[in-house]
Amino acid sequence: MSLNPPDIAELKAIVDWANLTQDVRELSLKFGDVELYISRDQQPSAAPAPAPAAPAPAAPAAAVVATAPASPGQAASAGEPSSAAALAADEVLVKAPMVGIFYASPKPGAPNFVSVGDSVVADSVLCIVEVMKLMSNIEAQVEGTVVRILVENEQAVEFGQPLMVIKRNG
Amino acid sequence: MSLNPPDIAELKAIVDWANLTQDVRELSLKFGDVELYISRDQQPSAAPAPAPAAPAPAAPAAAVVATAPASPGQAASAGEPSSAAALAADEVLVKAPMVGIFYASPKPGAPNFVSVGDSVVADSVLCIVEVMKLMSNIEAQVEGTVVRILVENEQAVEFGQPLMVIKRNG
Amino acid sequence: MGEPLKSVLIANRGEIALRVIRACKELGIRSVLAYSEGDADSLPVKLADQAVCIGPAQAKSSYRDPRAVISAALAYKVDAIHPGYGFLSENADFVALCEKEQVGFVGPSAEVIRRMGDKIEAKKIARRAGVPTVPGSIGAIAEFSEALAVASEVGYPLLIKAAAGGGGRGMRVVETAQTLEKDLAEIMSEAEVAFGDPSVYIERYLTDIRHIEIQVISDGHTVLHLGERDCTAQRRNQKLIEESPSPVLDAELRQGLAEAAVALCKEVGYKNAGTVEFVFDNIERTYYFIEMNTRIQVEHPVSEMVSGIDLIKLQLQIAGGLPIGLTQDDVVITGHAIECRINAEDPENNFAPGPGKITTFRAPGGFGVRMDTHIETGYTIPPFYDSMIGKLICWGKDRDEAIARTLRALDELVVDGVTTTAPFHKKILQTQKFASGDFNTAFVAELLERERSAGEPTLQPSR
Amino acid sequence: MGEPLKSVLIANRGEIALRVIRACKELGIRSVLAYSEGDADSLPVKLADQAVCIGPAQAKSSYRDPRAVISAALAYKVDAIHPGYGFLSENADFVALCEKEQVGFVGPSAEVIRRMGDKIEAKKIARRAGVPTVPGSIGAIAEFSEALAVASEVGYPLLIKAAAGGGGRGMRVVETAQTLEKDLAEIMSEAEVAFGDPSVYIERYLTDIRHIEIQVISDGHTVLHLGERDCTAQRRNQKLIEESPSPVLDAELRQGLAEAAVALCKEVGYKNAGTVEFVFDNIERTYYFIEMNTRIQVEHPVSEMVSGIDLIKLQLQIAGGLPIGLTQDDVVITGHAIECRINAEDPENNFAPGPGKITTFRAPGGFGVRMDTHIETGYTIPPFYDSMIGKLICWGKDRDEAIARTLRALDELVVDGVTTTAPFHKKILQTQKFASGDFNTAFVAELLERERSAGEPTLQPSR
Repeated sequence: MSLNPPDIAELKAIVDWANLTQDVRELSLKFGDVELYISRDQQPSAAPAPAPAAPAPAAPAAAVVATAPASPGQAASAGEPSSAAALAADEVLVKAPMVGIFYASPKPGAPNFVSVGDSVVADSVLCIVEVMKLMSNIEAQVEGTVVRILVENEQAVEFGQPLMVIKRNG
Repeated sequence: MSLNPPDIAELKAIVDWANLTQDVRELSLKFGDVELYISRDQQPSAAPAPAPAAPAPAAPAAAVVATAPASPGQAASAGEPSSAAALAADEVLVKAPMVGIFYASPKPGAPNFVSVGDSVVADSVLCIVEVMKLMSNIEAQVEGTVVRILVENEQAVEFGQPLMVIKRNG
Repeated sequence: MGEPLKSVLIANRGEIALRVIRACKELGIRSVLAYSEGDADSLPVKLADQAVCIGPAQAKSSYRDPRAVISAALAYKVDAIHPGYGFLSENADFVALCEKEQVGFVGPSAEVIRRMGDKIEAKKIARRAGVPTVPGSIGAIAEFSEALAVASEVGYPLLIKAAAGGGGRGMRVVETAQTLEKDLAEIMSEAEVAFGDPSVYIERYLTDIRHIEIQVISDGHTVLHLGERDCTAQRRNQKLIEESPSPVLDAELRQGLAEAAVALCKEVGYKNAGTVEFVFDNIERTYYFIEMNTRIQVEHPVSEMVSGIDLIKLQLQIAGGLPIGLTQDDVVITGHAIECRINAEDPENNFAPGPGKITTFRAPGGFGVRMDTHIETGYTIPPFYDSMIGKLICWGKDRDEAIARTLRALDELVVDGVTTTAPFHKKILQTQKFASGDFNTAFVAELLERERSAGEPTLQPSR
Repeated sequence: MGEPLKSVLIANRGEIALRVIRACKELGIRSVLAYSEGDADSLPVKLADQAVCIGPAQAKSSYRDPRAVISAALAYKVDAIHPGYGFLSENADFVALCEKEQVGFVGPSAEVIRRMGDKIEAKKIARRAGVPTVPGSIGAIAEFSEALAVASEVGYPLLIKAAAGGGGRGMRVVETAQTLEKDLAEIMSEAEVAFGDPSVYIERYLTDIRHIEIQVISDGHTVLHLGERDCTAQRRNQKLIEESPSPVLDAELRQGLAEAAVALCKEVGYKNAGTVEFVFDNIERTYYFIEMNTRIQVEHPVSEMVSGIDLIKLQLQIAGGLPIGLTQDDVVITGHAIECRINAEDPENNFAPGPGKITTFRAPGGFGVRMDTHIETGYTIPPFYDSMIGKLICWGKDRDEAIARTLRALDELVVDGVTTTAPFHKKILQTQKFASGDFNTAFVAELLERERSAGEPTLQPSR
């Protein structure tokens, strides 16, 4: 754990992380004279809002706030690492609507519904989540390109878990 | 408990109170844009230092800091109420140097060593504190006038308990 | 199966989720907590080996959703589901689904849950097992002549209830034989008019009663009892204080109750921890079976404290198909235990629940004191679930010591930021009536009423 | 006296002060805490019925000052003083002063404390009571011929210690008879030169030993024992983990130890709770009396948890002149208990004590878990006193369950802001050697040494 003040990239990563998670509503971080405050709407939205706080340039010297760098890690859901991926402004997160098993393809051996780089439209099926043999198709809901797939085939996924990232067209 | 910002008299009373107690080293109080900070030396001194913080004029409106007004009361020693009396700048507190019994007079029926209004010099005996039949004379150590006697004859007193207030000549 | 469980999905929240996690840890079982979004910051989520979000805060889409729970169990590959109490713990359909999906369930079979959950069926089973039930009709009676015959046998005072009624509607107490025919005719015709069904239940009306229950545990072959719990201190049928042993039983009654409970379990082929509930008639000094709870109960620690037996561990052991490994002689009741259910409710305001943030929590401690709770400093009580924030259980060498210790522990307990029932528990425990042990289910209501009519504040201001 | 104490001055701090306050509250005794300025913000000050500052933080002018303590007792008019452990608890002069001032003392008489505090006198009393002591000389021997005769009787290996030496100086282990005369002559002449006194003590040198002690309680007439505690897991003669029962005793040895302890108490006319300490020779499977502690001990909860007997309450009862009211048959040892002393020390840094502010404290909870501690969130450990911040005591139906529960509880314990020995306790409890029960007093040192030589970090990073 670094005790130096965070640089601009680290602050950006924290903002991205806060955007990606579902359980962070507010985050405040003070590091010497660098202050970061993030507040989000209640509704977990797939479309990320622009980062509301622009970090000030890192100060040359700063009193160490010992707990600050640890906060994001502690606040993270105990259940599932939210992957290190940061979400850009035009990226949409696809989440599991129920706890179950993730399937990348319609049946074993068949090609995957989508791969990274594939273009999708709103009703493109991205994957299946199985709940007690009931197979639910998960659709893209936006038009764009699959940029990241965050889970493995046949992996257990919890309610709200990020499955894929889609970069919207436009 | 009042939720209005303190006025100048109340702030003064808090400073006085902090001066009177033995267990307050630092006290900080923020009430909207009124900020009060007091810091004292380690050595419990019978001679009060001038109040180190001059309170700013009370602001017209201020966010309520809910815990602030309660703080002085909570910080008070569990053992002994420090009496409501505030100490003026030229007043000296005489404290019990040991746990024991306070005697106002040299023996039962005899006149008290001192009464309120009496003038004392440095070696005037003010009272006796008895520890297991050993009678210790408590002397004034300053020249002045007895202005308050804070304990009753034959009362148990704990270590450091305020016994009398003497107003210094000058 | 016949081998220890290796992993368990805990489909519950709060203190009971924590209780099961602790038992799993001590047994080396992987604990997977199924939690809702409303509990993401809770202590059980922090302490479980793994935590899986199964749905939103609303219980019907998470803790009460059989598909969400079973899906989590299948996806995360656990050996069995521990349901705790409440939620799905006595839901026969859920258990049938577990059986269909071949997911283990820490509890009895769906069939046993269904049979014991049906009040009339349970009463029939009890009678077959030779267990006394409240004198009265077994089922609903639609014929006036039959109803008259049953009523005449039951004795006075008796209670007539419209079978299609409920919530206090269509009920009448009959004090003497003189008014029986008239009352019966009237209530049946009223029921016909109001509900389109004249059927009634008839049973002895008991006025001076205690609530006494027997803790049982069975592996399907060996049925043991862990003595009784006395839950007479209730408010509006909600248990407030439970204790063991009961202050009113003698050895013979105690033995009779325990044997009745064991006979019932044997009759139905019971397997799991369970509670057989009785009313105890103070006047006749006799007892009647009321119902059976086919799950672990809130107040199980009371029996653990006097027996030294860890009921949750035994549940898990039995669910793995292992035998209990104890005989009735191994169960020795020592001393006395009292439990207070601490709720985030305001006794001054008709016990209105008050969720909120706990600014400071300090658990009481020391010898004989156990506080089962999921709260901690900084925890926000979510508004979605019940108001119980913990259980204080104190053991003493005898009832007097248990009461003194409970009072001492209640004094130490600090829950700042929300209003709790802790001061109300102190009030009850300090009454001469509670100390004497001589009270009935009306005691708490009478205490509240006396204070109201005396114009006294219910409680002194206190933290 | 012969009537219950009404008020007690507690002349101690930390968890033991809180322990005594709790016992007083449960007995309806007014608790007056004598505290130093260093403890003004401590939990015992908050929880005592009354708190009296008796002096500055430095213990010699407060907790260790007989006049300050007795003066407080007289001024605040209490019936008796409870000394806790440490400080004035075994100070015969202090107790004599209490007797002179007619202030009650929760403990034995000054005379008994003085006699049992004198190692040679205590050994003589033990021999008179028929209690085995480590073979060797009773007192110092100045004559070479006498020393030679005693040494020849003691057996090998034996230890020669210069009477005027100490701290490891002037000691020699003699392995065989061949070198005895030479070693003895040398060490006596060295002692003559170094200390001006050739006198030596001679005793059997025991290498493979356990520390086992018997808890006793006596009202001056009835002497009871509460079984043994095994305190073999030590580091530099500091107890780390205590348990009861001992994993190595059979029924016969257990009975022998208990009877020896009771005989010793009867011989000296003991009154109060006390501990009779023995070394247990693993090789010969025999035991020798070492010393008696004439006070309550840190590890007393271990015996409370397996016996259900509240030792502090019994101390207070006896100090009021009341009889114990129990017989030996009433003392039933059930299950197994383990205590871990949690210190604010850094195991990675040679156990250096680290006072500081506790930013978060979370006590472990649940069935069978007791944490006796005065710490809380926001508490600052003062630098003036010892580093123990609490004791975790866990009960289980057997040793395996007690170990599993202790590990589970240690996992739950959170003490943020300071470094504690909790992870080190986990490490010890997880060793196969501790689980087997087959170890001796060198076990902890060997564990530390093995890790050092393997170049491993002593501990994984952990909270």
